[in-house]
Amino acid sequence: MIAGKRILGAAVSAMLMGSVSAYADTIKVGIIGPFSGPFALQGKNFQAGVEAYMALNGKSVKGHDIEIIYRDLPAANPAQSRALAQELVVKEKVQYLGGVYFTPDAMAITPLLSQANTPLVIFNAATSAIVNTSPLVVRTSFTTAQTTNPLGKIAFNEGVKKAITVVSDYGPGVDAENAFRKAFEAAGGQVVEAVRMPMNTTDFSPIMQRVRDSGATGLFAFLPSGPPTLGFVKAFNETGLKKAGIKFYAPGDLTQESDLPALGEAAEGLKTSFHYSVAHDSPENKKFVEAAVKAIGSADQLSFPAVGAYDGMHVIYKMIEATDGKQDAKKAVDAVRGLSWTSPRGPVRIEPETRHITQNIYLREVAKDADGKYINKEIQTFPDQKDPGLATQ
Amino acid sequence: MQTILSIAIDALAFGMVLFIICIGLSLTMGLMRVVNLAHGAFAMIAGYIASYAARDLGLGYAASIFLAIIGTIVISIPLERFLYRRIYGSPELTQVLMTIGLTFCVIGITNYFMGPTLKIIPLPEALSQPLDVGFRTIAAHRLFVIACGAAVAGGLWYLIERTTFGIKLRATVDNAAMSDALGVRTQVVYAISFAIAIGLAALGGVVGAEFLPIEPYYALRYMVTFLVVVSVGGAGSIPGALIACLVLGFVDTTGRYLMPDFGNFFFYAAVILIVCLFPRGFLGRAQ
Amino acid sequence: MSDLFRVENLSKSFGGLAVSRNISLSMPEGERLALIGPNGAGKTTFVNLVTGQLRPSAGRVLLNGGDVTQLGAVRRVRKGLVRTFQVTRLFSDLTPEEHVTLTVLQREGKATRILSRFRGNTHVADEVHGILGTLGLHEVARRKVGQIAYGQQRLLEIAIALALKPKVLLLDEPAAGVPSADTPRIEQALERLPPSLAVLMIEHDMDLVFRFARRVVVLAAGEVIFEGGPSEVAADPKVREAYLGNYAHARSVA
Amino acid sequence: MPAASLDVRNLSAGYGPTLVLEDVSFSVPAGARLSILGRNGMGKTTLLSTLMGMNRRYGGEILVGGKDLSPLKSSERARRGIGLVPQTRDIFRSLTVEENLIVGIKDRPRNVIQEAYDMFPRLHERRNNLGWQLSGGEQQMLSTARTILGRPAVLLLDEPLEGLAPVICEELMEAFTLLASSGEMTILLVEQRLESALDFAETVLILERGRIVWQGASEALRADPGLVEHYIGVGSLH
Amino acid sequence: MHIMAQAGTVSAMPDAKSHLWRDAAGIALISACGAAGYWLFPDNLALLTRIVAVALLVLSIDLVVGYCGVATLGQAALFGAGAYAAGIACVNGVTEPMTLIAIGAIAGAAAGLLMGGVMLRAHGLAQLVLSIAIVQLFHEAANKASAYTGGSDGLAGLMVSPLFGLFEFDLWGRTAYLMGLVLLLLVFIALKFVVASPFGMLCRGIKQDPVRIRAMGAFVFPVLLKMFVISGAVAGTGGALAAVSTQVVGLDSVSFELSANALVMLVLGGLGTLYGALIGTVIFMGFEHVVSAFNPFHWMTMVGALLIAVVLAAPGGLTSLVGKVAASRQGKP
Repeated sequence: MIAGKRILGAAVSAMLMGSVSAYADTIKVGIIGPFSGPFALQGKNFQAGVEAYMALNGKSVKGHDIEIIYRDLPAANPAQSRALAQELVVKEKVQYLGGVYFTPDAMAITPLLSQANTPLVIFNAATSAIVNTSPLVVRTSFTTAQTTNPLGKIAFNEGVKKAITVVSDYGPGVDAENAFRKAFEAAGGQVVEAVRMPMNTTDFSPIMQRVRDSGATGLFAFLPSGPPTLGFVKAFNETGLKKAGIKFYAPGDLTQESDLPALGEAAEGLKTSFHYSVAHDSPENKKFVEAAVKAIGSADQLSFPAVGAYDGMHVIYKMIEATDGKQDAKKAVDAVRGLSWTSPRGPVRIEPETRHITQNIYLREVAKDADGKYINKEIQTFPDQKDPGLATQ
Repeated sequence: MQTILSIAIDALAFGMVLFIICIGLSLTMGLMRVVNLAHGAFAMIAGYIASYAARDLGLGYAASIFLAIIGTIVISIPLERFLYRRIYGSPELTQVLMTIGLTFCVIGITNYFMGPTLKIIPLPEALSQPLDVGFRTIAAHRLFVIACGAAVAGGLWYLIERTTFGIKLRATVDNAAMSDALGVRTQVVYAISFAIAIGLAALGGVVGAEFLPIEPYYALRYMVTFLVVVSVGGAGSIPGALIACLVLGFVDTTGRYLMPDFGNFFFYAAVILIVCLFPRGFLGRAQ
Repeated sequence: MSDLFRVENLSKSFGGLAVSRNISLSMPEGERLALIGPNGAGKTTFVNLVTGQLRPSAGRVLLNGGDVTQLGAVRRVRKGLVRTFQVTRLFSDLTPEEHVTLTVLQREGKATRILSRFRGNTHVADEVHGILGTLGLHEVARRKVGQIAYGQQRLLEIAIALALKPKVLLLDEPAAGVPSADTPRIEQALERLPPSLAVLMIEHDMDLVFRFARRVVVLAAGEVIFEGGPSEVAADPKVREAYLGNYAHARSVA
Repeated sequence: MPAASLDVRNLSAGYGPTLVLEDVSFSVPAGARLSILGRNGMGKTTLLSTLMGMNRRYGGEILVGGKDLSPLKSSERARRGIGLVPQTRDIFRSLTVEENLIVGIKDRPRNVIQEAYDMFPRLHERRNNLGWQLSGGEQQMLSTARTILGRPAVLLLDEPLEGLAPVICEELMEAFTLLASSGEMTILLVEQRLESALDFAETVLILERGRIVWQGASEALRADPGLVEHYIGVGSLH
Repeated sequence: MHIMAQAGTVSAMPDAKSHLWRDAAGIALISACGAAGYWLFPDNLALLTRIVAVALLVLSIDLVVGYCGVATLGQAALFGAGAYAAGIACVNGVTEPMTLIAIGAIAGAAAGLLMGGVMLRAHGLAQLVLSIAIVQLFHEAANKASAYTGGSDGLAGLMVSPLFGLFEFDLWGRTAYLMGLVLLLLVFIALKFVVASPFGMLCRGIKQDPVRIRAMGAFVFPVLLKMFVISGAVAGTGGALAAVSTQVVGLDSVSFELSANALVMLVLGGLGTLYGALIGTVIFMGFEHVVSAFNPFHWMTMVGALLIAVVLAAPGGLTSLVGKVAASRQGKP
């Protein structure tokens, strides 16, 4: 009876594990992202970044083949996130976890990491505190505070004394509001009103009316990238705020490249701060864009999550190199503390302490390039920006 | 005062977009007793067709709208014949299951063929300009949408209240068995009504694209809003739907202006209040 | 002795159309009363008014001397005023046994219990089988109602009513739609009703009415046009007119 | 459409598990009048609605002018010549009088509704009132006029006089007689009032518990009060 | 009692004892499936635990939809109430897992009382809309009260003590799964008793014809409200299980989407049998898991196709298919 069970168990586990890991030396990397549903485009960018990196740097490290396993997590859902991560670790035997678009999903995974002996490289989730929840987390994206921070000063220097902040009412929105207020008031300005809009807002005219009534001369806005940004920018123009000369600042989520064809001339001249522009002028970026566009299929769809994934893969490759294929999460993470390299976005470094990426933040302006296509044109660089959200903790 | 006027005109525009899209759903739910959760999917399909027509075929705005409406109706015909006819008269939850399944399929297929990015339908020059109306500037497009909504309301009113078809339709809704006994081909009436409902969804999807941008997830994203609006108005009633859209549009808009932090509270509290006060919707037909 | 059940000047109109006018009647214990009248005379409306499904525009309903006009349908049932339905209202996927058990449990105030088994109580089961047996339903006791014959469904309607131990029973066309072969079973069931029960029956089958009733009330156009013994009813000119000739008292109300 | 003959053969029908009509057969020649008698609940209404196709038919055929209409839906039967004025009148409560009439005209031009106004001037007075605002008599006029406007070859009238004031009854019966004598329609009348029924039709059919128990000339029935008592009356005491 | 019956109809007469046997067999089958899941998919226990938690939610919907005929698209409000109550209690120092589950159940029941109190004022479509409005308000409230709930970032950092002081909630999720499975079985058995009680029968009656129930002398509203409370307790248990096993609570647990998905699972499985709820959940989530792993990008089409196929093939849900097969077997001697 017991023997029978064992045989059954062995047969089943052999079936489940597949034939690969038994003899070939393949290192598996599990990537969790929104590959379907409302955020499918961002997930697609994850995939494009990963594939671009592997196309440019080979599919093996030190003779170890890399295999990527994608798992779909269409919307923020921590329970499912945890289930997927656990399945990737336990069943698929991945040595590295990557991806993760939403903060709560990352929060659900981090408690597993030390037991799983698996590092998690976050390609996007942008709340500062994630890296504090486990020493095995490394982040190659950005935090909202990091990208927002320079805008306070820029706004004040451009003559805005009174500003209104308008953000989507959820974690990153609140982070952005706080970061801007802090920087703006430190520079000497005054935030006259702070508006938090429900996530599902589709008509922004009443908000714009409120902006107008507030008497502010500058508007700071944060909306997650996606369909509503279009309505927001259009409402800004159509209600005459643009004409009235009110200055509009936002982190780059608002003008992600994949939305620009739709935003079009409505967004022209809009100034945003961000860590990456697809139009960044560097040889590294040219190579990256070419490879990533090939992977994603259309130049219009390429956007910032791809570079997070691309650099995330760089970190994972370095980790594999350091551990030589052995599963040792601590060693892997230690190997990338302080790692610096030239990313498509510019020079970057993994802070040894926080394991968050330090990078340039650019002020960009939506403009037409030589082909008449709208791009985020970099006009000013703020080098070596750490995450101010973490600095304060 | 200016602010009130200003809010009112925004509320009107937003309400009209909801109205154009939802009135079709209201007709299918109230007149044909089909809870068609895939209604938004048809609006989305129309948006894609219009975007393709305008951007890739270079057609004008009006031609794109026309093509989108026709195209969506053409797509809906086989669906009506092979899927919807199976669920006429089924329990509501079975209808929900089927139409959600259909919505998933439409989303998946759209994502596959059209990609996940936003699609825009370029507006003609005349509509894309901000217009100064004295106390504020307003996008000409918003006035166009209001006009469309009014035209739809008026056109439908005329169709349903004044034409023989409308009289037959109302008779069928009032008492289908008796209409049949008087020689009204109720199946044909239903098929035409379904096509009209889909056509209106298509029109709403296209002219409302400035408010509800076209992307694959559109079909699910606004499903709840549509369902709520229709129920509040009372399924099957044109004036009911109009009142619901304007009232909810107004509550939503002013709520977002006055207390943006609690915008959703306002909206859903209003919904609960209205539903408790008018359990059949503002002007609903008795079940 | 005061009447067990009494209706005083009951009236009801829908949007200007009077469907019941000034109906008064009373029933002592053990009464067997038949209410007849042509279609549209307002018989079912009368039952609905008496049992609380409809609110009267005017008038009173008294049970055991107490005014129940303001009570809802449920409370009237609990006071012993019970009806059957003209078109059977049964739960198609439950069995007759389940119907009657539920009713008995309800009567005993045990129907909302969660921590007891539906079939756990033997004395309830005995009573249920007693009732089903009286009505000749024991053969189909455990078949789903949707699968039993219509005549048996009508009998089940009566069984449910009896399980409530009513004081006053209103039977709304107990034999309607029942194939003629099955009518004797219904008649038998009616004969066996508890003697103290006051029964008001609406029925079109005159044979049944004449065999059952000791008193007949005829309703036409919402008002009582005759009240008396069965032997007199056929002879009454107004009744004959209502049924056979041009009933001239009928009128419409705009 | 001129009047057509009606032949009903072995018709059985009912609701759900209940058989209400069993094996009913009869014929009415084109342009003739037939009264159907029987006490309440004996299947008269079911017979008419089964002819119209509004009920489940378990078996049998319905021939109008020799053509079998039984496989058709009621809308097609209506278009091929059957018209019903139901006992419950079934006017469209949310439609105006005029709109109710428009539904009935089938594909004829709208101005033919004048025919209905000629028949019942009262309807003209109330043409803009909604259905539910009408009195019982007006509803009956409307229901009747609505069906007649469709020019049925076979007209089925289900207790048209029920609950109506005598004046209106007279008016209606006059209208029916006029219609019948014009020979444009074959008319079946279900009526509880014996006198009216016998006056109206030359032949009579009595239904009891879903079956035809008597069929014959009106005069024969009139001559036999016992028969009347037995089948229709309040009843002799057994 | 002696039943005179023809041979052919005996099998159509369920007996009290055969009911019990059938339920015992059903519960044994569920336990066996649960155990088989544990042995066959030792690496997917987190998914299986999630299925168990959602199955509790779907069961709770079955109570109100399948047994009472009250349509709801807002049941996640009760699930989320349980999840957040357990989560907040845990963050504030209550770490014993069974206590947390109990807290979740109580919170769910309280939310059920509130929701029932509002929803039962309306009928049909209006009722459905009320349920949507309520779940949206719960969602909004959870988002706003970020000090307690963590808002959109989720309530993280739940440190749950080992179960009975012995079994850790670890990476492999064995403890969580087995605890969830036992909970599910207990709840299922309890619900079998509930639906087999006079109260359960009364609910089934109300679903079919409230007028008849009133004519039997029973009030309708308090009965339905009571079922809402029970349903809330079940949903709250599911929510608390999700919170304990994942150690994080997200806004998705009070979302319309979760409610709608759960309702879809129930309709897929079939209403009003309790088994349908389990079958629907397992089939839907299992299918979704397999196709989304197979093709993370376009699996939605396949799920949609599954739903359409089920409506076309088995409009009464998958359990009705079992009934049909059984009936056709019986038809053939």
